[in-house]
Amino acid sequence: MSLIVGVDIGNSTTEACVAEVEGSGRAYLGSGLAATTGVKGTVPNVTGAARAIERALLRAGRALEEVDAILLNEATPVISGLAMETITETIITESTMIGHNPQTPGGEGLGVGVTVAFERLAARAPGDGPAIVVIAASVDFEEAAAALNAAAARGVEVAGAVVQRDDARLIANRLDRPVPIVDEVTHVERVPLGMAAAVEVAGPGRAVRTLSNSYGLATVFDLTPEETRVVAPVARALTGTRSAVVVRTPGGDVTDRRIPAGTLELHGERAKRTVDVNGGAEEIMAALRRVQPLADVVGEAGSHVGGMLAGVRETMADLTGDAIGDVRIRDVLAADTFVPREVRGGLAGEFALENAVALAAMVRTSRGPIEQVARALAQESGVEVVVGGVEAEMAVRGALTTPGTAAPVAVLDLGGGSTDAALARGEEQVATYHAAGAGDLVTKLIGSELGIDDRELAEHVKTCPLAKVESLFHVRLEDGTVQYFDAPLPAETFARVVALTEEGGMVPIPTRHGLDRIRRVRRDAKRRVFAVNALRALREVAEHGTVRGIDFVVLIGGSALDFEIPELVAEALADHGVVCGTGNVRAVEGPRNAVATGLVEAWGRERGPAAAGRSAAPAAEARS
Amino acid sequence: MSLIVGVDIGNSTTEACVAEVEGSGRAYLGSGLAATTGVKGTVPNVTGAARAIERALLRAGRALEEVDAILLNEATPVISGLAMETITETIITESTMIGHNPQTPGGEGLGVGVTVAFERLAARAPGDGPAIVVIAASVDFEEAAAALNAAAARGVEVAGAVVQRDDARLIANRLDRPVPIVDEVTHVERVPLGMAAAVEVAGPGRAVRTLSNSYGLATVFDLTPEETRVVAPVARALTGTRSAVVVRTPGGDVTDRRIPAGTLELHGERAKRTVDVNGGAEEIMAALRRVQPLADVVGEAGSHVGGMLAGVRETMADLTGDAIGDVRIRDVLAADTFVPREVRGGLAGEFALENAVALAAMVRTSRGPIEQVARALAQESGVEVVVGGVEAEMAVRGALTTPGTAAPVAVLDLGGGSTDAALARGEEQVATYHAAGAGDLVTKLIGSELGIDDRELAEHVKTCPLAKVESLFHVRLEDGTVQYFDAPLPAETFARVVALTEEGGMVPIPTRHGLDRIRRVRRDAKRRVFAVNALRALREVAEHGTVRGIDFVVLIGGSALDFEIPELVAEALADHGVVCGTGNVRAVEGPRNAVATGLVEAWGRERGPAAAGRSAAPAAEARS
Amino acid sequence: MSGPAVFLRLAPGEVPAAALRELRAGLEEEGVPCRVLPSGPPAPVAAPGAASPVCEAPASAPADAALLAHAAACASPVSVGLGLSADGACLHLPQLPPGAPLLSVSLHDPDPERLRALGHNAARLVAGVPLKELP
Amino acid sequence: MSGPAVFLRLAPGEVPAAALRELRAGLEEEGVPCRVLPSGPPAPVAAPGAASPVCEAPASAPADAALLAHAAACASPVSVGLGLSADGACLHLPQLPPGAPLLSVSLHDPDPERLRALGHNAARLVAGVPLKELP
Ligand SMILES: Nc1ncnc2c1ncn2[C@@H]1O[C@H](COP(=O)(O)OP(=O)(O)O)[C@@H](O)[C@H]1O
Ligand SMILES: Nc1ncnc2c1ncn2[C@@H]1O[C@H](COP(=O)(O)OP(=O)(O)O)[C@@H](O)[C@H]1O
Ligand SMILES: [Mg+2]
Ligand SMILES: [Mg+2]
Repeated sequence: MSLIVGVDIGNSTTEACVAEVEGSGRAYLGSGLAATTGVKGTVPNVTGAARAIERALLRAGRALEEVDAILLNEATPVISGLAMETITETIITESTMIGHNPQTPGGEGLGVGVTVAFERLAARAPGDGPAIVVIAASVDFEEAAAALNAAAARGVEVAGAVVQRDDARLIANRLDRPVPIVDEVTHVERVPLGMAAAVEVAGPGRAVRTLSNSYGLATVFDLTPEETRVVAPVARALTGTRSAVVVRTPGGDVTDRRIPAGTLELHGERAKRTVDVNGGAEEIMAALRRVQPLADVVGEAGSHVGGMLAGVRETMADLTGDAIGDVRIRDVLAADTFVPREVRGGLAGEFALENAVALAAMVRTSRGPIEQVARALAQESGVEVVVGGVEAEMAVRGALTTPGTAAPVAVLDLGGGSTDAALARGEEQVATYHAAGAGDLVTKLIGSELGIDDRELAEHVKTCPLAKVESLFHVRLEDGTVQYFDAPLPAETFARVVALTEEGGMVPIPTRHGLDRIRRVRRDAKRRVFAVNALRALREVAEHGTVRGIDFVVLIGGSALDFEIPELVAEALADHGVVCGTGNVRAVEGPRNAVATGLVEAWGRERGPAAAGRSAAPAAEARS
Repeated sequence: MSLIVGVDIGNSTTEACVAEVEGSGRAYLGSGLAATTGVKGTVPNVTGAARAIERALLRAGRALEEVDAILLNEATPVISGLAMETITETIITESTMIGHNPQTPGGEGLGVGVTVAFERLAARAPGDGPAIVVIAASVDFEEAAAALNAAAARGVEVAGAVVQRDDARLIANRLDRPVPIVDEVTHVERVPLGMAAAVEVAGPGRAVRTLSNSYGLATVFDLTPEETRVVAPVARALTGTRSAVVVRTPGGDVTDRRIPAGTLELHGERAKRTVDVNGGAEEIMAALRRVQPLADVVGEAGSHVGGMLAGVRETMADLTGDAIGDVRIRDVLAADTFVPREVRGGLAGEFALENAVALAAMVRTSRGPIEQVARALAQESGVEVVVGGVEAEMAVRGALTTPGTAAPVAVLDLGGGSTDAALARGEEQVATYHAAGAGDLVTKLIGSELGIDDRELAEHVKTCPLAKVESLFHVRLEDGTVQYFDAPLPAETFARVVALTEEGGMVPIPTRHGLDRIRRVRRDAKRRVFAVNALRALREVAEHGTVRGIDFVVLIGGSALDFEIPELVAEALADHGVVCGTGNVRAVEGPRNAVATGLVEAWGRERGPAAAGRSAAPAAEARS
Repeated sequence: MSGPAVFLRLAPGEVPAAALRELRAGLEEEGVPCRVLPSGPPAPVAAPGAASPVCEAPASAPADAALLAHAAACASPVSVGLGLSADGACLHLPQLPPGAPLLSVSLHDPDPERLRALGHNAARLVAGVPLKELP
Repeated sequence: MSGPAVFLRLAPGEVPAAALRELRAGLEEEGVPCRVLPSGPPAPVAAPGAASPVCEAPASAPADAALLAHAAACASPVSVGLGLSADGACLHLPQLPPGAPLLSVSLHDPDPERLRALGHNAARLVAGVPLKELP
């Protein structure tokens, strides 16, 4: 009887399992895990490995001295990278419109006139035409209302107002004849004066109809067809807002500028294609499909994507000692996304959703200093370390300990940096494919689309259920359930959507969006990465590239712990007649511990490269 | 100077406008509208026409006696039809699962055992294995809890319960050792007894992880791989539910049966294609594109779609006196949708979203008894009636009274039954196309997807802003604004989503979905019909089929009054570089009155068929 | 009790135990606490003219389920109240006229299902869930 | 007043008019009514032991903005209260300990922006909108 420990060093997580092995019998005693230390496949991994082993032994109720051998997977390094390019930019020129949609505009209706500074209102004569009064923060609301009423009494028509402070209703409520008022205009000093302007405020819950219609603008400003065409983007930008201001400046407009985002050179084994990042994910992935199998990818110098690709290349070169020129990028995944960005030239902090393209890339090598890792681990632990087991084969073996599974089975490892597929075709062969893009890309997409820079917060949004803080004493969860609290919740969470962490914490999400929208962003990001990559990876390993030929798919890896990802992958595969579910390694581990278990399963059994494991013994006394 | 009234008889609405005409000058005095009476282009239209004229004259401050001529558009009849086929059906056989997701399940966790009737619990022995107790409504909750506790005290393991009444928490709260309990099981008498079963209840806001995982089911019921494959649809059906029950019956499963929905024969002028309705909208529309130009469509006898197509054919034949065989269906639009349907074999009133295909069809003819209508109207009014003006040309003329527009301009008439495009190419020609599918199809899709049979309610959901009744004294609108009420709102609106009607009413929407979901269904239906048909129709009238060549598009018609449809159409056209906006006929009418105005604009002006209007004088005295 | 709770006032005299049980069961199943106040004159809730007049205490202890419910609603931290007398059970809110409760169930031909549903609805007003139809 | 309203209690003595103006302006801009209660002893809200003990009236009229706010919150139909004294302004809820209001603004170096924001926040608690950060 030997006491064996299997260790799987992953990109993010290192896992271990402990078993008593006798002949072909295995009695599993416990498992443990720890964060991977350093880049997977390098000597710094030893720290994390030792920690994982310690935890597994603790669960097993055994000591390190009793261990006969530690089995290590080949752990070929995989470097993943991630970058994003914003490809559009919204610019308002000449302060021609205000579309920040403040929460409490005043009045209702459409007012058309000429912009007049508040200070000049008293000097305005009745025959001068209707005025849109521009009121800075220095003016108190009562003073403002009094002045507007006085002007009206004098016969000066006041058609609307643009106000810096959050005072629209305070002013409108005091007017003899209420007019539409847009407030919270931060840079009111930039509103062009002496020009034709229109202010429109819709009723509660409604949106403007005139300023968001090109022909409405034409009617209001008496535009020629040519001028109407020029002003059309303003109408588009104001669609769906409850209030809006348009100023007829000579050359002002709103543009959605395309930001040149550089090109990608996709080098296939037989063909090459250059594609514009601006073309979007569909175009990039279509080009990728045409040059498959991929040999390398190069980005344009100076672009974010180019920098990222150069970076992963460099990290791998450092690792393996290869020349940078010999490092090959083996897969990329592009995803369309959008980022809320402040509009350039905005008068009131307007935000626009700019288009962006996210790119995940992956570099791997078949060589790596794994023997060094084995030696260092043997040294550290005093136990013989055997390197063996092609990771994919071990994953398949471990996954097959899930009840209800039998070969042939495909295993999808949903990790942090890559999505890996392994398909055991017959006795000897395991076809594998590593697709760029996994949990980290999902987190990135969620963060960018919600305007969250904090990666940890984005990770919370990805992994935690959401709730709306309805009062300081209760929240409503995604499914409508209500949870009550005795002590008041923090004031900054009030009326916000929060992520409910496993520790019972409540993290507010600083976004304007409601719960349903955040939920949709979350699920959509998971779909765009994992449903896409599950199919991509399975196609690469399936016989004839036909996913339908695969009967069973088992999901393992950290991202298979996610409360939504497995169902989204299963949904995508259902159309192909595939039974897909989350693994349950040894009927108790769920999707974790597959490779570590596989190593132990394969130990001592004649089967391909696994049995021929390379051994590293500790420099000290031989173990008996 | 002549006083002229232009009358446009539409499918749903009849509009009129009154103007003083002198030479090429026109002074517009007023407009009015009324519901169209009878099928467009037939004598019963006279009632509605007279009403619309009366209202326009009232606004104009003139009397019928002063009118010199009534201009009528050619009003070629268009019959629209609409039908839906449900193409999937979910069936649970052998009562093998319960997935209705009740609101207040009890306990938490996974319980596995054998189903035992409550009455048999007392006779159960400790060695008999864990039990899932099935409790009918006749058992009071205190009695149930006492019996479960007594059994446990005796050494009988109770692993979970399935309960008919809404009593899960009442029972769980009284158990010494709480177990997962699923309640509100209406047909508890159908739960198979003496079989292996599992009950799983997740924590608040979470979903089951084991029973929604094929391999989880395999673990729980010790299934072979073959059995696992068979049980996979059960796992899929239970995805996302907070609680679930699975009973291991010999042959039980859940199937998504495809309901054979019949075929469509698409007859093009040069080709013919038969397509399965089950293939879905994409397949049907793809086949349609391949056989264009369309000559006729025939549905399969006995199917809903076939019946509808036969029906519109018959109605048109009656109208024109043509033989049924000579009537041609000129356009169809298919849209994928889904319908909540009660699951067959469900134990607790489970609902599933079944796939469906909606089909809109359109029949038109160039002949019609419009002269009869003119004579009858002349008779009724005592005024000379002149029929003239190809509708499309009149629409273009009227639309061109919108500020900011100039020829060449394309006009999109978004109506109730059809979406019509007209493009004035040069002086003489107006290319037109009528696409099936418009406002009525949108209403149909909204109704089916929300499970609303009441057409009027569906129309409210389409046209009114939504709000959530948060308390009996306030509602929260779609945009987050709150509205307060002095008197309490009706109890049946509490916590429901309501549609806010123009008259200030509040119509509750009887659906489980939240406001965001209902909003998305609403917008999605509008997009699926009008964004699609705007492009389809414009492609047909555009030179070389290139929409990009069109500079300006003006939207008219009842559906252009919708608060969302114009923006969704403009969004779809923006990618083609087209300026698109809602018309503002004569700078005052918005998208209404285009054709009526066009008739008046064209009157007496030499221009194609318009000038040659056919006149019908009243049988009585000639007018001076 | 500082957390959310529906308050329930009983009329003086014999407590209709079966009805009370059903009301409380409905609230318990929904997961909302219910606090039963002893019968007897309700505490004065406000002096005249000082605060919300709707919650002025009546001069004597009412036996009427509607008035009991109204007083309970005024006292409840979530402003939802139930009242139970020999004649019936009522569900109330402070803003309603005391004599016009939101929902009532008569006890003259006591229907445990209706009473249970009334309990559910009291809780659902608190939890923001659409109300059950009284069977 | 039967509709929703934030209640505002003033301390006895001279009213800090400028501060009161800012508080009321914040509520008005948000569209939530504010009812100013006269200074003087607050009406007893409950007799001991009968109802929610959190809203027991203090024996005498407090001059403390926090206590004033708490009493106002207990009386308000939407359970949100403001208190204003010469020293400061507080925003309160009935469930909080009277001495620990949700938000406070000192009047010692009066900042009209902060007072205005406090008014906004009182209204936002009622309207269910995230609170403004006090500048
Ligand atoms: N409970 C969880 N829910 C959702 N995602 C998780 C959870 N735990 C880990 N992850 C995700 O798993 C990924 C890491 O997967 P893992 O298999 O540990 O990586 P690797 O195989 O690369 O070491 C990360 O993206 C992380 O967000
Ligand atoms: N205010 C409105 N908002 C949204 N849709 C509207 C409105 N008024 C009418 N409609 C829609 O317009 C359609 C009828 O359009 P209309 O132009 O009157 O028809 P037609 O030209 O066929 O007579 C119907 O589908 C109706 O729902
Ligand atoms: Mg404001
Ligand atoms: Mg229940």
